[in-house]
Amino acid sequence: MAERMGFFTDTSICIGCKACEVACKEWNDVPDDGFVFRATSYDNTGALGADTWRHVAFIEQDGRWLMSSDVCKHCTHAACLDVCPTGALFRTEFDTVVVQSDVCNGCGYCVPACPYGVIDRRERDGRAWKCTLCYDRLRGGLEPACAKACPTDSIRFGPLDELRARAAERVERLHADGVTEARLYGESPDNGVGGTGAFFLLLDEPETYGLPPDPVVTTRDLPAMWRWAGGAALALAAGVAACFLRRT
Amino acid sequence: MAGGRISRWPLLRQLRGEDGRRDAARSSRTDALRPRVERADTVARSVCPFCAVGCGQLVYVENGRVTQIEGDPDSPISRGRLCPKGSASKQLVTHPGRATKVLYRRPYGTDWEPLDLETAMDMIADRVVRTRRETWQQTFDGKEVRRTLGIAHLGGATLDNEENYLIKKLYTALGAIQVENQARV
Amino acid sequence: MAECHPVGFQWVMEARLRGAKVFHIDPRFSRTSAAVDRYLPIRAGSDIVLLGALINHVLTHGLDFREYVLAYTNAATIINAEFLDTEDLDGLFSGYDPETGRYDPSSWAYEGDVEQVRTLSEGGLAHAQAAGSDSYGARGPGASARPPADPTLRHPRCVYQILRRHFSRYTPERVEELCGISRERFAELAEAITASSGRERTTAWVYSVGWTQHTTGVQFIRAASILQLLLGNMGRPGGGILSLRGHANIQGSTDVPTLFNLLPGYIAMPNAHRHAGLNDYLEREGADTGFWGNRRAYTVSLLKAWWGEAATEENDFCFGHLPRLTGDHGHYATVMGQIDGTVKGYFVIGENPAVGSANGRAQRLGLANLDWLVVRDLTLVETATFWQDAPEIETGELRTEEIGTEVFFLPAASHVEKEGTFTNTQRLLQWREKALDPPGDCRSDLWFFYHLGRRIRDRLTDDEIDRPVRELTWDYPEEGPYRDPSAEAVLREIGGTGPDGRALSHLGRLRPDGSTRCGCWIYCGVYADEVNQAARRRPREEQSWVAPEWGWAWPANRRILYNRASADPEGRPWSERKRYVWWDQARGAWTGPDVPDFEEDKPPDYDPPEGAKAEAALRGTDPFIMQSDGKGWLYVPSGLSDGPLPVHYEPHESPVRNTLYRTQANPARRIFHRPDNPYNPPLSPRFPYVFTTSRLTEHHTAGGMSRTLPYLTELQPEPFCEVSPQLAAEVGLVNGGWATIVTARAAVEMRVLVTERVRPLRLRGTTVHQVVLPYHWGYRGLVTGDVVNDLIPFVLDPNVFIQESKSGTCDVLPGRRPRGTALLELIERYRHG
Amino acid sequence: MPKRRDEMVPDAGFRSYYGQPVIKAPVWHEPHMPVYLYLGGMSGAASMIAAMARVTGHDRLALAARMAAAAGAGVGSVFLITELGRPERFLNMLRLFKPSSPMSVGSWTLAAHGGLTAIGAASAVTGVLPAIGDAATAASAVTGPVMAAYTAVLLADTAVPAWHEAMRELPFLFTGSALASAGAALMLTTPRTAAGPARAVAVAGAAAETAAGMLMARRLGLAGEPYRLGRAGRLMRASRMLTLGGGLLATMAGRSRALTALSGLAITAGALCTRFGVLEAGRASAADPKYTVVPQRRRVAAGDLASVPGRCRPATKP
Repeated sequence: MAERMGFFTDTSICIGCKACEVACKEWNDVPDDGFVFRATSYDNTGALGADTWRHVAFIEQDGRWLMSSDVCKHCTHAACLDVCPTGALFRTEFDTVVVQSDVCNGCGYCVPACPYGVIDRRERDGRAWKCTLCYDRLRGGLEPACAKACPTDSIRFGPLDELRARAAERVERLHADGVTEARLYGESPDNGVGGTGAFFLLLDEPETYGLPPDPVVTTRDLPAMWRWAGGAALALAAGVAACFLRRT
Repeated sequence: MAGGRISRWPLLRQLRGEDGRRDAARSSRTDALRPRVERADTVARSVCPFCAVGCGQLVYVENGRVTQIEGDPDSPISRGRLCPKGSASKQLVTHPGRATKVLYRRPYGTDWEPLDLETAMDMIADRVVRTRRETWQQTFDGKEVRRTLGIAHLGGATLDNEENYLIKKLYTALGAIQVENQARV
Repeated sequence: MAECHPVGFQWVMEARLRGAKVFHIDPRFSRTSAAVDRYLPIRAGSDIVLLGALINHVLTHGLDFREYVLAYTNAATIINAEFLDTEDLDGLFSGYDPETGRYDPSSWAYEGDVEQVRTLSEGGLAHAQAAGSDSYGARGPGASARPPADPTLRHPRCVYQILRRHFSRYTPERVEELCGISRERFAELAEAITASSGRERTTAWVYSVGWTQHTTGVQFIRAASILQLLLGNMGRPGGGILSLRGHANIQGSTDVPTLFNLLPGYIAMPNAHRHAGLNDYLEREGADTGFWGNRRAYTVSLLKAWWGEAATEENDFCFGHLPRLTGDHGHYATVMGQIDGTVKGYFVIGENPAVGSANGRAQRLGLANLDWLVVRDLTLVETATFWQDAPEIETGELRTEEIGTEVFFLPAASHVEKEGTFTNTQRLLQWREKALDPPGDCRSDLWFFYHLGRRIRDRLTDDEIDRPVRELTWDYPEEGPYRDPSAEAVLREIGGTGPDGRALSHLGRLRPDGSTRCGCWIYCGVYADEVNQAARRRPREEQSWVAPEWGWAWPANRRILYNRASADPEGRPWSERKRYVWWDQARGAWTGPDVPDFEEDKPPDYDPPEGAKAEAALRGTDPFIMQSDGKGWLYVPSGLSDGPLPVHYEPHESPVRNTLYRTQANPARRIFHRPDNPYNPPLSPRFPYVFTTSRLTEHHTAGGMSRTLPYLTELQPEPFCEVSPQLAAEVGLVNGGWATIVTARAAVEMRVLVTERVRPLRLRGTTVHQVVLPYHWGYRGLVTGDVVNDLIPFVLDPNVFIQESKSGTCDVLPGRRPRGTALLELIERYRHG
Repeated sequence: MPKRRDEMVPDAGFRSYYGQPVIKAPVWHEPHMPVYLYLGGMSGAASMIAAMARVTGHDRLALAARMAAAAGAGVGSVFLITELGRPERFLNMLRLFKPSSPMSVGSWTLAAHGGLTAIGAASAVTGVLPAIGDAATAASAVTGPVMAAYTAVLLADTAVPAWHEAMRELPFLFTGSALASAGAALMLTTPRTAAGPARAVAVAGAAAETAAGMLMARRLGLAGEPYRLGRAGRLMRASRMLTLGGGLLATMAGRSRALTALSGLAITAGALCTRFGVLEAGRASAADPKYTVVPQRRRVAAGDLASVPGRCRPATKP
């Protein structure tokens, strides 16, 4: 099995050009996301979804203009993959999380399961879509299209361990330069999704970028859920029995 | 083979010990997945047609169709990277809105008409020759000028040097001096 | 740069990571501003105040790189006593004729040159008539190679002292007052650029059309040149003034020009009033010293390339076949000619003036008055369909059935469907391989003009006027199913051939006797050794950081121009950090990672003999080899139409009074008072706001190659204006709503983006609001919108005839614009108050 | 006219990204998904009733319950399949068995339950192989409660705060609702004399549903807000009134066919409102970023960050 591969997106050097969005679409043949002027700075694609697998957020605040290219996090504990009933979503030899479009039947369960709001169902197609970390390219030894195109190398692709080391250095450097607000997001293996395969260097709180501050893989609580449900099922059985036994 | 297909049923593979979230879930299409650029018949080394940075592009062609355009990592200018416009180059050359047929609008016409390319070329040549003769200036203000102000040209700046060269050469020989391009704009 | 040249910007980001400090000076807070150390908002059109103040700062604090300045610039040169500065004439230089609005530049000459200039330039007026400044004739008769000089720099008429006086009024206070940049911020900038200049460090300036599209555009760049020369930043790695050009081959389009005033290689088109025969032309078009002194070789080789055997010594090498100019025949003059009926036929090739050119209404009225129009493009652009859907159809000014223009639309081949070279913004020629044949009727422009030429030649008569076309060399090998002419054969002709018919290796081989042929002398050697040098693609890892074997740069594959200046006068690198090209005493040659932009074996101590010509007349310490004196020109004695030094003038349309001089706007700017080109009055309360046009990363110029593509359109789907919250409050604009922008030319509507990135500028006592208008949309495409260029008038820089797009005045109204005749009434009201 | 900065960007109490949701709202459509929830629950409870009725000799009721269970499972499957983006691929649900996916567990359960109830119903109608029919019905007494309860896990096992946080009460709300639905359906389809136990089931279910709903609203706090506001709030309130009213009416209907029918219809409508309301609350909960961000931010502020104890990371080496 290959090494775990991932993305480190350093938003402190993102220039918001959106090459990642376009390169992704060209390679993966993703349809356009509609032509809507949103009046939200320079962001007119809004959010990640079935038709936008890389999304550049623009945040204007107090003399700064933050830009950040968001993408599927390829979680260690991926809720979408856990809940997928068909096995369309699976974990690859690169430890990335990919939807097999030839398997997906569009049940839609992965959509609300994702704590980051990444995966979505393309309604005119019926299936769920998201970033594959260019699985086909990886199998040919190529880097993902977005990382390759990125003019400033804000999007870095590589073995996750190397990326984590590089990210730690980068944060240290920024802190030394007085950019104390720099922080990593998602890289910790101890977080609620067991660490993400695509992680970020942010310059503000995650929610400013539309990211959840402390996401949890919903299936963490699955045993508890089944226990409560089991209780309820037994209660149902008991209730029915009681109704009959009372009468007879 | 039906037997093979049944034995590939992920549930059975699960029972054989494969991980239901990993290998057991894989389809045969997934197993066969490769980057499509590997199937390309030819790869042309090109240059991005948008701005003047001059980023290197690799153009992959398979069965007579462009299947991918991406950055050329060998380029000392761009190191394989492209901006959003450069990244949209495949769409630029393959999108359905591209015009591929000659169109003709006759004077006072209200709609386009189809026209054969050869005929169009002859008609244009006729008009150049006629207008040039009709508007020829041998002298101006007492000075010999040998020119026509009746024919003008405006070119974009995405034309090749070789094209610009023939354009300037032909017009200058014809005496057409109002030859301009985007650099003035 | 991040906004419009993102991939080039990777090097700026990398420099920043290595400790470079980056400033961004722009009226508009763009993506570039977000990625630099310091963003300085500036009022559009006030750049000379800032640059002048930086020059003043350098001069008054003695921060210039004195050794460089003394050796490599004309700082010590003495100017003749007739010259009067704007200091003396309150905003005018000597030689101004208020009647014609033109300068006679002869009084600007070096000491001792005045008489010669006067004889050869006929007062310089004819030169000024034809955008002479971007041809080598820019220098007019040039200047002496060894003018009188005072190396102590104390002579009151030496350039250094003139500069000191001229720029003394450009102070930080004026910067605050006219640019809107505070004194603290100015001090920070001044400190940074001077600290990062000298032996060990260099500073680079980067500009785009934000500097060129002004009525003082050329002087903006001149001001930067003065600053960079004073700081010793020219000809050195990490220095220079880099123009970032916006189109894949816009550099090539001026090198191999489709421009009215130029022949290939910046050779001037002959002018009927100034030039009789070839000798007269060559005598008047420049000095005999410096590399332009070889212009006979360049010109004759061009004429031989075009007319081959027909061009002989006896017939002036067919110099008489060249048509003659009699003034401005530029793009805007052409459009006015269309409206006035003199221009009958128009070829528009990969261009879209109906959307992309200033005063779009005039452009379209011009198109509607043609006999015939040929449009070639990838898609049906607005210029091809104006007769169907121009805004003037909606207002009733034009009716389809009444437009007599015959229109031919021919689909073009894309960049992957043909081969050829682009010249990038660094003068680098890169050959594109052809990937596949074009679809349907699509053909390359090479195919089109070659076959059009063939057909025209088939229709020729024996008439004398047909002789230049008849005798033209027009026989290129044909290839492929469509009989494409060989692009490599054309490139080989451009690169030049010698007496033996073999490709020339170097421009030094060009001869004035007709034995060599060369279509563009600066490209000479691009086919050296019969190899397409532009097609070289040695991977970057396999060669030095200068990468000399990737493509081919003109001239002679030199990557940094004037790189002799990267060494000190003795030929030693200024510092180890900044070594680039230096004199190798042992080899007796210049060496370094780049090709020396100098005669390879000319030693630093070379002193020209009396009467030497061309490059031989320049010393071994003269790095600026295209100049007649080999010096970097702090002061331009001849060649410019609006003065030897930069002066701040307000834009033609400005809400601000010029407080530096009584002269409000550039006195030599080109204005056209015509009903189809009305101007907003200066300082008019009817047009209280400043607008500047801009581009977005997601789109390309007038949008023909971007708003037709879903992947780019979705990223920026509608035209919008950027306004500050303060202006939004003042006018009543709502984020996401609509605004109407009005000038005397047009009223256009766009969506509103209220953003704090746009900041009102506090000038002394007043506030100036700026509106930023990306201009990529038109009335066709996947999304449509009003044409921003409709707002802009014809008003031009007097040197290069480029329009003032980057600074105009307007009014802003909330909501959408009226439709139909109501729109015309609204504009009419604004025109007449 | 908005002029101030805070009017340009929607205010959400924290710096959200233009007020946009952090998570995706469920894409499931109406009426497919809520109707399936209703039918599946009803079928599950009905199969239990069928088994009990058979055991206790309520044969008329048993017949009706078998029919209801089979119909609920059958029709519910149709709704479920048409809800799929690619209905023709519904069999892919049985590619794997994934314990981590409630929908996979549910699919296998539905497959088993649908089969068992169909056999039970077919046998009862045709009189063929009664022993097998009885066995199937008995077996469906095992699948039935799972059918009724698993859908609660289905919803709770998402990132939707209003669902996930309700993981304790949702199963009871759903099983209660299932009981009420089945009871009401059987009240409507069985002669009054034979429907006694059904009426009792309906009343008990209505009571359980109401109690679970109220408990949920009380405990959830902010996460429960979507159940109170907007369309979801209206649906949930309607559900409570209809269920409670229907339940009370059932106890008082006595011999009146009309009142019995009315009560059955009211309980059915109430159950449907619950299902529609829960889906709608989920959507509202996903649409407003505050439901996602505020609790997470509280955890961050308290230094009590989420983690995944006890779950091993996926192997990176063979």
